[in-house]
Amino acid sequence: MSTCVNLLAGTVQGQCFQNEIDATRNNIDTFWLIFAGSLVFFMQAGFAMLCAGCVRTINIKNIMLKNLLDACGGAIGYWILGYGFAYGSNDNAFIGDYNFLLVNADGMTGYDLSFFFFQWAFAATAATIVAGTVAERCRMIAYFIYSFALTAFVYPIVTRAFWDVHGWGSAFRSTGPRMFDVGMIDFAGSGVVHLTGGTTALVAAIILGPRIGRFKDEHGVKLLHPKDMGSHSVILQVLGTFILWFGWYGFNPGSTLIHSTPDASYTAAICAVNTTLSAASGAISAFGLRWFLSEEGLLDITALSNGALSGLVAITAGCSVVWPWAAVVIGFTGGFIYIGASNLLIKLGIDDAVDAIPVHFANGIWGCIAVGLFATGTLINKAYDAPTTLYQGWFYEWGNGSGDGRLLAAQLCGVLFIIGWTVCLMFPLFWTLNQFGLFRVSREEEQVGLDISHHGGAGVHLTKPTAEAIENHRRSSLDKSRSTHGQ
Amino acid sequence: MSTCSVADNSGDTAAAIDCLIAQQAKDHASLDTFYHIFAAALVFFMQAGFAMLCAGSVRAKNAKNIMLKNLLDACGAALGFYALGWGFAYGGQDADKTTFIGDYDFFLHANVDGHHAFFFQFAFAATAATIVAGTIAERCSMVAYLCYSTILTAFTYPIVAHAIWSKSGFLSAFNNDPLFGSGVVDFAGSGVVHLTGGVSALLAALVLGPRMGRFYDDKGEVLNPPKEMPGHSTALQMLGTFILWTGWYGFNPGSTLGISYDGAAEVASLSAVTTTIAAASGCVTAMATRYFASDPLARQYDLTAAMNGALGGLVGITAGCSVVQPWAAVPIGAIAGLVYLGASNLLIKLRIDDTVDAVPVHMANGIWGLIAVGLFCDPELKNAAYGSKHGGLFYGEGTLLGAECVCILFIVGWVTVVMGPFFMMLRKLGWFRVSIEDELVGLDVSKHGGSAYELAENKDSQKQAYSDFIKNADDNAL
Amino acid sequence: MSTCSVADNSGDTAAAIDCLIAQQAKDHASLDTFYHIFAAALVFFMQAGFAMLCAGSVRAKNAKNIMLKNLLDACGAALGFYALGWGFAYGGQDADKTTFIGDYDFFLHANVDGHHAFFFQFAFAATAATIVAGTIAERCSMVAYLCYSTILTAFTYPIVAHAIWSKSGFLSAFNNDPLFGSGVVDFAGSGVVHLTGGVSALLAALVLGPRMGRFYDDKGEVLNPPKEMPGHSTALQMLGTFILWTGWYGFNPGSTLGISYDGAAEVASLSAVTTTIAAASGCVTAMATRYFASDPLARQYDLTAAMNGALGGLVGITAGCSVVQPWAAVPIGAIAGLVYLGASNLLIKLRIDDTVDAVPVHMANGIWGLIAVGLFCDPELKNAAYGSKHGGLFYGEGTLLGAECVCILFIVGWVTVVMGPFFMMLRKLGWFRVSIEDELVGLDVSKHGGSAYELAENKDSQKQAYSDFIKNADDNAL
Repeated sequence: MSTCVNLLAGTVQGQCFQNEIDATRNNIDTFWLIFAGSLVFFMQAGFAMLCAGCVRTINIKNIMLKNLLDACGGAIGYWILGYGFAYGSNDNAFIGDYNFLLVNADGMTGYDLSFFFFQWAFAATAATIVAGTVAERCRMIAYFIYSFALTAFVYPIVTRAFWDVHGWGSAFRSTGPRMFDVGMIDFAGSGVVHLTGGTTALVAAIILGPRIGRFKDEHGVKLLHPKDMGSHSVILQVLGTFILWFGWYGFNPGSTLIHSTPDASYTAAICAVNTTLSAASGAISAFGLRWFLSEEGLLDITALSNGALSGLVAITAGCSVVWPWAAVVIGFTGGFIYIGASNLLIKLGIDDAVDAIPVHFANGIWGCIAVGLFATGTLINKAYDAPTTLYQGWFYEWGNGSGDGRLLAAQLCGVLFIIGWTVCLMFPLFWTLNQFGLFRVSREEEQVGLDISHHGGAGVHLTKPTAEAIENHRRSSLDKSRSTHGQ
Repeated sequence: MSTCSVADNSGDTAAAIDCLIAQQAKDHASLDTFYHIFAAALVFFMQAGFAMLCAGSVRAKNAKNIMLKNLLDACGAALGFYALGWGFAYGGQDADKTTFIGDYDFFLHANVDGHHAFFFQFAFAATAATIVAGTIAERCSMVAYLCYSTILTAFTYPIVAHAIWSKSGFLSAFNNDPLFGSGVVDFAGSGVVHLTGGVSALLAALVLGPRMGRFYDDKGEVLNPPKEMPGHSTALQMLGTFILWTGWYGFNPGSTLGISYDGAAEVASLSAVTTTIAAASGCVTAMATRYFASDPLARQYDLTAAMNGALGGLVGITAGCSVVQPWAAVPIGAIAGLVYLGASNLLIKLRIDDTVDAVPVHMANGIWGLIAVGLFCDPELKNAAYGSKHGGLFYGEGTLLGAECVCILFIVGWVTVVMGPFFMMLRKLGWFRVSIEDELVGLDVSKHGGSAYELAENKDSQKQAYSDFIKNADDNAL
Repeated sequence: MSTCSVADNSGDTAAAIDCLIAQQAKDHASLDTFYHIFAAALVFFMQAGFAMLCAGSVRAKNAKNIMLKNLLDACGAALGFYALGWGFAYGGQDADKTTFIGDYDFFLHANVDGHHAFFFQFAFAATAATIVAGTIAERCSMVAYLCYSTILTAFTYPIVAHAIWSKSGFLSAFNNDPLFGSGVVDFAGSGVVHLTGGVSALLAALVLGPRMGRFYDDKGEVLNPPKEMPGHSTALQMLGTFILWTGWYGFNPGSTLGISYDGAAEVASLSAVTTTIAAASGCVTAMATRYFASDPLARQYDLTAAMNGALGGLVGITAGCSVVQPWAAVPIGAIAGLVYLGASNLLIKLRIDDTVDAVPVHMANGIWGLIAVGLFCDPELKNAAYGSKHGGLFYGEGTLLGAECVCILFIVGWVTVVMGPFFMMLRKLGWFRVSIEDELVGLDVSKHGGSAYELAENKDSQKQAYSDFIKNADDNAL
């Protein structure tokens, strides 16, 4: 109910209306974050199903428990430390130091609280990327330690750098000079979320080593063709892919963070369109390339679904600043990159149970670079507070005849920082864990499967009544109903 | 933030008020965009629902194949609708003209109506395309499916959408000179989406023929009764049904295409309620009827009937969700459940093989949905949703029913004319159906490198492994 | 669009301003309706979560049966709540009166409060009904379940909702003369929804008795330890858990019943945050406790504990999500995890068989959730959410705790008085439990025409088929 009606002076009344309108906008923005945050959280279900579908039946309980726990551990780690490091408001360009444990919740507006919720959902996504790669062999305790470290410290520093208004590399920076005068444009986190998670996955996979029997036989002799370990259920994998794609409509459009200005709502809409087109193109290109490369004309559903995810990761950085045609190009290339990176990993003997490295690491890099090529000034102006000097993607600058590569340079520096920072912290962590024997399960446990060794038994029980039992049952119930009818 | 105070406008009250009005208009646009994104995301999620429903309904040996088709048609729909479909359907629409096809904004080059509208409409096109996947599962070749889904989303469906939903459509209620003065009421697409998909599915099933062993044995003799080919996982079917139902809350209420204009909120919430009630009625009726119609000595509660009954109810209410009273949703849903059962039995009589019963659900109930509008439409509610009063037959008016019938004829005719010859051609070329060997062994093995599942091989060996493991662990601990 | 400008109002500034104010009120209504639809769709999606959770938790031979129950109670709830429940719960509410039951707006004939409110409340009623399905799975007959779920949603639950959430409720905090001056704080329904469902589940489990072979062997001797009957698919359980958790973001934040009024956004955001933190704490505590309590030589990370711990945390925070500080969500969730474990063990001690542990999760944590409000409620936050200041025990006030305890007693008492005799009657009539033969062979075979799964039985035969296939293909190629 508006209270502006009884005020007397026209000026006061104008102000009163203004306040009402601002309040409504704030409400829309809060709602927007709750909506988008819920969708992003639902991606946890997507990751869980994707991983459960990709691993062998003997390990599904284990992988899903990890998925659930990193959502929980992520929530706690991010609440205790991460949020304060990432968005605690001091002027430090590198790290925040305020509002740990949300101690200042009293001073937070509703919008701030939903912002925390939204950011937590992102942190949990970054953490969960690794679960799939190290599936079937990583110890639970190592996974705990790692996911806490990632959400509480490693990831928050990256978000501070590229998303906070104080961050040294951020295109949002308002408190100091931007990197190369532009700052890195990573709208929804190809770099911040996916590259961080993907780099961690890569480091973990290298230190952890491949699953037993993947590249070498029992005697340690290298296999001519790496063994396909088999996956529990392709259906769960596709379900996971669809849920992730769906969740991405919170991830990308939601990253506008507000929705009540015309620019923000326009940006959100174009994010949704670009997300769709890039996913579709990535799926088709990866699927087509895999078909083309295989000798027997294989129609590979794994390539199709991972291709879609690759397209999604690749467009995440640029969804707000490229035109739809560019989204098609970015996604299409993303599909190729996925196939290339996946084959390369196998060549290098790095074992990734769900292909998370090609999807999130390789396409995370590509997504950041693609912004440096395809970002258009019109859209940058809408998505970002008008930069002092506008620099567009390299193709546009080239078209203008200037060939200015500042944005591309900023993107590359951002990529290098994320990789460097993550490796510097995660490599020692994983290496130490490995030295103390905390990283990998024992050989026996791995062979028998983690569900039996750690979780009290198999995750699937599909025993059906025997044919004989069914026949007996049919006879007896028939007799019974006959006799009742006879009465 | 903004600058509407009288002081900011140098004391000019009228200017301050205009400034406030402009702000309100912006807020409306933001809110409507948000609403589009919310609804479209839910509708897109229905793709997951269709995939799970189909996966659960086919035999295990074809699970990968059907999932692949579901995922691929979402991708194909995105690209096809982006390139051509959107332009054909909504390009250059104008309420003063009547055109058969749009011709503007291909590849979104002109960004007509904003990207949110495209996003929402793409999700609908993808739904129409995916309806067919289930019907022709287990025997259709991948190439044929790809060709089909591209044509449907890029051409066939957009023409239907243009006719009924675009302002320039010759059946559209949004045109300034609508058919019979009322135009066709198909609020969220019983006709545009479900009937279009359903007719395509029927044609494809006719041309493609039944699965091997379904109606005829090895020697070509008619089987009586036909062989049941139960789906491999009811859990996935149920998951699919629930996801679809949830997605329908974007499909129907979202079809207001906005929430901020006068009356939109009422229309949207009414749609949510009628959707709920119709689905529930359809489920209960279909299951109860199937139960009482079955052999009294061995009565069965049939899950498939329950699930498809609910979906039938949803399809049936889709056209009229915004223009009927909540009570009317009960008969609409209940009859939809019966229509589903009748059509399903009829198909079996006619030996048309529909793996997931998509034809009874989407085609038969698509038709029923349109007719139901002509019967139950409340003039007041139509006024709220469409801005003009026309009632259904039960409110004493017949015009609307006439328009709905024309709409049915148009959709069935148009889709048959385009898709019929196309499927025949595919068949002539030998592209439509997989080989007999492939079909028998299952498409997953023959086309997709192996089965969809790698389940625990052997329970006994697993138990052995476990006891060995426990023994070792004990030894180590000692 | 807008006709508020001074010119449109023939120069009358006051009229222009009134017009703007009216427009603003409409905008708020649109936004709130949208918020309702969003939240209700998420809450409805929880039906899919319950279905998957239950399906995964039962043995394969009963999967179809339990899912059918889940689908039917959604349908039954829609029809029952439409016909009677909504009227009993919210019909003719008035903050100046105190009534025990509503008596208006049956069949939505008067459309009180708008359709969006009904849609949202229906989703809650369906949730309350579906809680019971899991507990009595694998042995309850379909007829009994149908009767039960209709009674619950049409009568039992509405009375509880009326008492606590309607303005006329005798426990309601929205009444002008609330109990103890504060009324009961049950923001999103730890009590109204979960305790109601949980008590019904407990009563049903008591009357129905355990599954065959769970606590007693063939000869009626007590088994020690009781026989584990593990669910058939952990993947489905986990999917269900995640869907439920997601749906809870409609359940808790959505219970502001709007986002446009002053402070609603704060309340909704706080609810989302506390919901998250409590779920996480519950999961970690339950799993860690189970881990350290297990045999040191064979420590197990128990998925069921982790999943139910998270759900326990969610139920525990539901009552207080809007009135506790984020830090308080940690102890509330953590204790909820322990409450779940304790109650689960207690049930086994008492030989009460709960297939999915719904009683510990929903009943025990429903009680804990209400008590937790009485302990941790922050007066400032309660003021923001309810418009009056009352603190929990830790803020030095005891009134609210008293009110919460009265609420617990009322819900437990009321549900027992209505449902207890009802279940006893069903049992006397022999309608409650399926026959021994049916239970042993599994309900899918006996009631639903066959197993829920048809997976390829034998890998070897499949491999054989594949090699035959390849050979044939080669031959054909030659």
